[in-house]
Amino acid sequence: MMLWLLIVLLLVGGAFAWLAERRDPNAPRWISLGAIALALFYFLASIANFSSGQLQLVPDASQASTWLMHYRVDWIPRFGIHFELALDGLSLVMVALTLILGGVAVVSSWDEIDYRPGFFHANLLWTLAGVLGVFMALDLFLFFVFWEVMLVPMYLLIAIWGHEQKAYAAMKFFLFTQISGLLMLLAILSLAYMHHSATGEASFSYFDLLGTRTTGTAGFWIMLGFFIAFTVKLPAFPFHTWLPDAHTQAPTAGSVILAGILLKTGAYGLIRFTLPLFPEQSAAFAPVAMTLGITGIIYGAVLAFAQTDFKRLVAYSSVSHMGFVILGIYAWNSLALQGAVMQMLAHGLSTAALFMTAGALQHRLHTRDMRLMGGLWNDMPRMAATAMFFAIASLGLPGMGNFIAEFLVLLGLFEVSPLAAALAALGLISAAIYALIMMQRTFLGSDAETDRQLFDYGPREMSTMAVMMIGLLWLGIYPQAVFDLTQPVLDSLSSFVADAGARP
Amino acid sequence: MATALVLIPLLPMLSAALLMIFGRRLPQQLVAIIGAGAVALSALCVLSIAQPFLATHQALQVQLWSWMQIGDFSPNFSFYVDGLTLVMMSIITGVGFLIHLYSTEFMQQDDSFSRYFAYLNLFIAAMLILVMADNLLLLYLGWEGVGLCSYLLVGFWYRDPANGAAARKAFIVTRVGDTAMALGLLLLYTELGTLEIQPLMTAANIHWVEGDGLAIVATALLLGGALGKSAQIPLHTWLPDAMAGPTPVSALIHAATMVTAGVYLIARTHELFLLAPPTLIAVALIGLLTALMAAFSALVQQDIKRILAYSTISQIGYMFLGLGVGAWGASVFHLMTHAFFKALLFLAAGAVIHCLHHEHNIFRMGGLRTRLPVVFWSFLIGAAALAALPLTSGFFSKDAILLAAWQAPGIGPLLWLGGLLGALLTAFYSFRLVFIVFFGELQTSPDKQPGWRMALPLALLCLLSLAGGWIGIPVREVFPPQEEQHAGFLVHVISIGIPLLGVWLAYAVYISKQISFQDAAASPRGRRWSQLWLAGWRFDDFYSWLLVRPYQTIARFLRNEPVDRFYDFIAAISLQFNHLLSNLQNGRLRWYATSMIMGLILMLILGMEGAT
Amino acid sequence: MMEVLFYIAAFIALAATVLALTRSNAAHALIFLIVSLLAVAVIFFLLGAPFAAALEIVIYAGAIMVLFVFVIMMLNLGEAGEQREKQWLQPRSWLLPALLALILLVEMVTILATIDTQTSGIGVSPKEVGLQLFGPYVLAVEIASMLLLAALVGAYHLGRGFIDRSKGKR
Amino acid sequence: MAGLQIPLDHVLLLATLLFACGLAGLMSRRNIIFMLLSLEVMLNAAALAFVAAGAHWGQADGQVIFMLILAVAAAEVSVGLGLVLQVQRRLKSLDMDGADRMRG
Repeated sequence: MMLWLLIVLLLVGGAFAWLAERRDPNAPRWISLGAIALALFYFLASIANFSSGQLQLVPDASQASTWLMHYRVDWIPRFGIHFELALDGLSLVMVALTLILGGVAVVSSWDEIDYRPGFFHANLLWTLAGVLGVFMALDLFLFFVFWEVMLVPMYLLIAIWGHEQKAYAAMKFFLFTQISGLLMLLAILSLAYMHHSATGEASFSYFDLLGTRTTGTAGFWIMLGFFIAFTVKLPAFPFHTWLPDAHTQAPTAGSVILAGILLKTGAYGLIRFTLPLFPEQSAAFAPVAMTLGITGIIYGAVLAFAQTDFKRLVAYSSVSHMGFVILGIYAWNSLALQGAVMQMLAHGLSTAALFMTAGALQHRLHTRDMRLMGGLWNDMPRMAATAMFFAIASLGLPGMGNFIAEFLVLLGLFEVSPLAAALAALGLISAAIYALIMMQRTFLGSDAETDRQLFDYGPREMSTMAVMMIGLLWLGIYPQAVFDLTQPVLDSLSSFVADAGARP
Repeated sequence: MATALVLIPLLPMLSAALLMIFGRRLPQQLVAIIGAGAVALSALCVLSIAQPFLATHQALQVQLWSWMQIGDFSPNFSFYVDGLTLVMMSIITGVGFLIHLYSTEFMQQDDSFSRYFAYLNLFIAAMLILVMADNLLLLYLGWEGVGLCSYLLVGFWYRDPANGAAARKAFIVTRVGDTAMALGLLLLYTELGTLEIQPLMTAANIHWVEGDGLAIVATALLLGGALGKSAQIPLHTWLPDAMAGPTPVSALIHAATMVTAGVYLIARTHELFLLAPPTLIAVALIGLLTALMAAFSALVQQDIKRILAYSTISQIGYMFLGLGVGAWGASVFHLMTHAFFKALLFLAAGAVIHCLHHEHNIFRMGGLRTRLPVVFWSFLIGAAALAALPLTSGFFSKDAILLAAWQAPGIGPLLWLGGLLGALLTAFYSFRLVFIVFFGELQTSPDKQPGWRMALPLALLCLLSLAGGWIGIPVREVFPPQEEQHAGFLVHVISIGIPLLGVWLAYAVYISKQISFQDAAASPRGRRWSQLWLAGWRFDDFYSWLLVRPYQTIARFLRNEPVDRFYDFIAAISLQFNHLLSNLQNGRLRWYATSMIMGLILMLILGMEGAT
Repeated sequence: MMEVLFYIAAFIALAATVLALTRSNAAHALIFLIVSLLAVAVIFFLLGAPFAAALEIVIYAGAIMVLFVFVIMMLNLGEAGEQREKQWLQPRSWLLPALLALILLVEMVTILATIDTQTSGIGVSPKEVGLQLFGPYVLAVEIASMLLLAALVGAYHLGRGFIDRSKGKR
Repeated sequence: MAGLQIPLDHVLLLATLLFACGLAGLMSRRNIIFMLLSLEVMLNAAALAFVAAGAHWGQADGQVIFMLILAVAAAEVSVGLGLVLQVQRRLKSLDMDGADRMRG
């Protein structure tokens, strides 16, 4: 498969959507849906040829490779920069999630966006293209480029089509991610420089840099650069404050993509880059990272409970859930890592659905304030039932992906630190509190107003919701399909780290 | 047989899914048939399994698929059926079916009929998974699933925010216990390397000796889960509030099945608990304490369902007492009989409520003996069984528990005495209920009579409550053998006599008025105590003070994101800096000249520094 | 004898400059400035640069200052302007500049103090200047001419609107 | 003319004093005409220094630079006075503190 074609498909689709808006405001929607569907189809058709055991590429003969596909051409040979994309099980599931949620996002904003729909969808698709690039790039410079590519259209999505405080939220989002991105760039450059001084060879390639042993304080600072960049995106506790504003102010599709996919790039970066590149430093840093994770879990849950804005509540619940991801990653054993990956997928689906619900509510009620809601079950039973489903999914009810994720993280963590696991488990309780209070304030209770004319979900919304529900149930009841894909990758990563740990 | 086994939880599950998706478009009749029919079929499947099982006493195991497999962690979707499971399955599907049947009439007027049956079927499915699971993770799935259904059904009439609050309370309080239990699972897996129940027990016996610290911690954590689900001190506060749900729900979930899941869990993992004697003592003490505490609370309640709720807490306390003293079989037996008579009581109470325009206050009932004869006899039989009057089912099971307590080493007699006090109170409050509701003056007259769909379950449950004591439960293979119980004649007499004394006391107070508590109740101390009991020993206030209010305060304090103040601070500093710089750029030529000169001076100074 | 002339001229130059810059009436200030320039011309002469002295008088004191005179006349500021100038010349407004200038002065004098004191006064004839000017400095001359041309165009452009308006009053 | 005994540093001192006066004037006067006058004084002081230095070394360069300064001064004054006219026309005042529309 030509991996670049996926990205190009979305980029070109976005351009066409932009151009098409003059002819027919509906055309961009169909074009972007078509582009995503085409990419998804192409992707699935290509990976259908591979079973998870099949290997194509051996970057380092000493270790069995887990890469399924690989594409590499020179870009700036002078500095050893390549256009290098590759796909392994981990990237595969993330790419699949991206494409599915991309489609969901397009559908979710179908009748929400009236102003410049073409440009809107162009930005949407470009963000997705950037995210795909992030999930597949194996050249650190290219990775950084894609990292920025996904940022700018997202900024525009918030700044142009956002709600009341869009300028503030967009600026905050941009500053946080941009500054952290610059830190990462610095870290990448220093790493490449260290590699250069060690080997005399300029390279930004992941495989080359993997071999670079960074030591001492310099290595620690470089690691910290990566860590901050990724945890801002994730977001972890002290860096999360951009997220409630951005999520709340973004249009529905923006929130869906932001929560569903963009946050995962941070987690992906931690798994793919921070820990394998800096095993010793990360091991030393793990207690701090775990503390941040636990703080995030509890802090996010408490703040979610305190919110009156539906979208803010969901946003804080994301902070809480992403705490589990950090814990899973820094526990760094295969149970916890699988849990973290599963959390990425399950949280992507459940939170995207909740943001869609928020968008639908706002579309109908023109408010997100839960104090003005209540008793909506009566008016919109279908919406209420789906919201209930995703609320209980996000509080981690067994049988859905979120539970598998949280349980595995806790299980893996317990082996490392029982105390941390016990503290993180408090998140299960507080998750129940905010999820149920959210349902109570919106759909249950008595009617706040009686003269509402509300229309329930139609087939379009129900079918997207059904996709996500089935996805979550599938993840919860037969998660093995995902584990089979990601297991070899995570095994090789963790064995790499273990090797590095053994070699002082 | 494997097919039947799979069908048992699958049928209610499918029915639930069907009703959730299409329920609102189906006619009520069909919904009732699907909802109750699925459980009936499921019950038949249980029968079809029970028959060969009782012949061979061979535990069944069916593996559906591998749930996940990561390294050594490989829980399956698989079922394990032995005697204990079979008892539970029979109760769940049997009593469950009766309650479904009853509900078809009870809920007739409700416009969310199909939603009700969807939830109820989902509950049955989850509960079946809970008891049939062969590993603790699958058990946990069912465990949380029933919690969810309990939440959904308690808050079924969602328009009243109080119901929603009760439902949330039920879910969150049990979730606290569940989290402890989840930690227990983590500990068990980490230490013993498996979550399959049978291998786990074997591994525990290999790795741990009796009194092992880890065993104590693990069982304590599991006990946490059991306490939450079974509404024992300190996690019992949700159950009285959970009565906000429809009465058949209270009968099914909050009396017969779900709340006994804790008992099931401890019975299921009894080998672990045997390795941790301190936990067992805690189980017994908590059980006794809960039994007494709830019985006292039941004495003064006025809401008919709350009385029954407290009595449920109290009876489960007895089960815990039994578990704590190692009377596994007796506890499970009491679980079963309690399921019969408590379901009967709830259904009868539901019938009263149904026929009296949703009246809950017992002091506005009275004299219903003649107006609702079917209900009266049902209630009377249920109360007799609850009070453990001789020859009723409750008598056999409670007697077995008390005897086991008497024989327990160490604090046994003390537990026995406490249990007797509880029995006295139980007899008193249950007949207080009977006498107030069904005797005396007619307060509110019923406007309808229960139809056959309500009467039939009542009749069958009457039968079970009376004769249930003779059912032998096939748990001998499950639990370690216990020495035959020989207690003194006096002990037997006392345990027979105490409930009778309680009934007589209730009669004397409420019918013949020979004894009056008026003066005692009117005295300040009496009022204080009765207020305390009415408020359920003020556990709610305590938790509100200890947990709820601090949590809300913290949440309110944090609401506006204090972390953001830090970033605001950074932003303010750069803004201030910006103001400063833009003030420098004030457009005045003279100022520019002056600043140039200042720069020049500075440069000269630096230059001279450099020169010297 | 000549030295005395220098000190007298220096004193006049300094005094006239100070007076020029502290006047509130622009025309008066201009007169004082011309005096100062003439005094400097004398110093040039004394320093053996008669050509420079002549240029100082002709161009500086003559042409440039006349420009000022013209502009002052065109603006016709009158009594009100003078009052305002007095108002602006509060100590508050000149204290800081005076201080800064003083500091700079001290610095420059300190630097001067490091230079060896030598006598000056070797005459340089205009011919030498001319040879230099059109020899090594020819490029500078060209640049200066460009500058003057630019100034011419600029001054014309800037002044045109004013002239048009005051002429036509349309 | 030769044989004059004026110490170079005295001439330079005079130039410095004149320069400082001009500077003080530039900074303290708000009237643009006076600012231009101050500039002239400063230019003149610089020219004086050049000429003195040229005389000291017996080189013509000092005077050459003086002439260039003269040219610069002429250009500056012509443009500056043009600006004065514009300022007067637009602001009805010669107050440069009032002409602060380019503030940040």
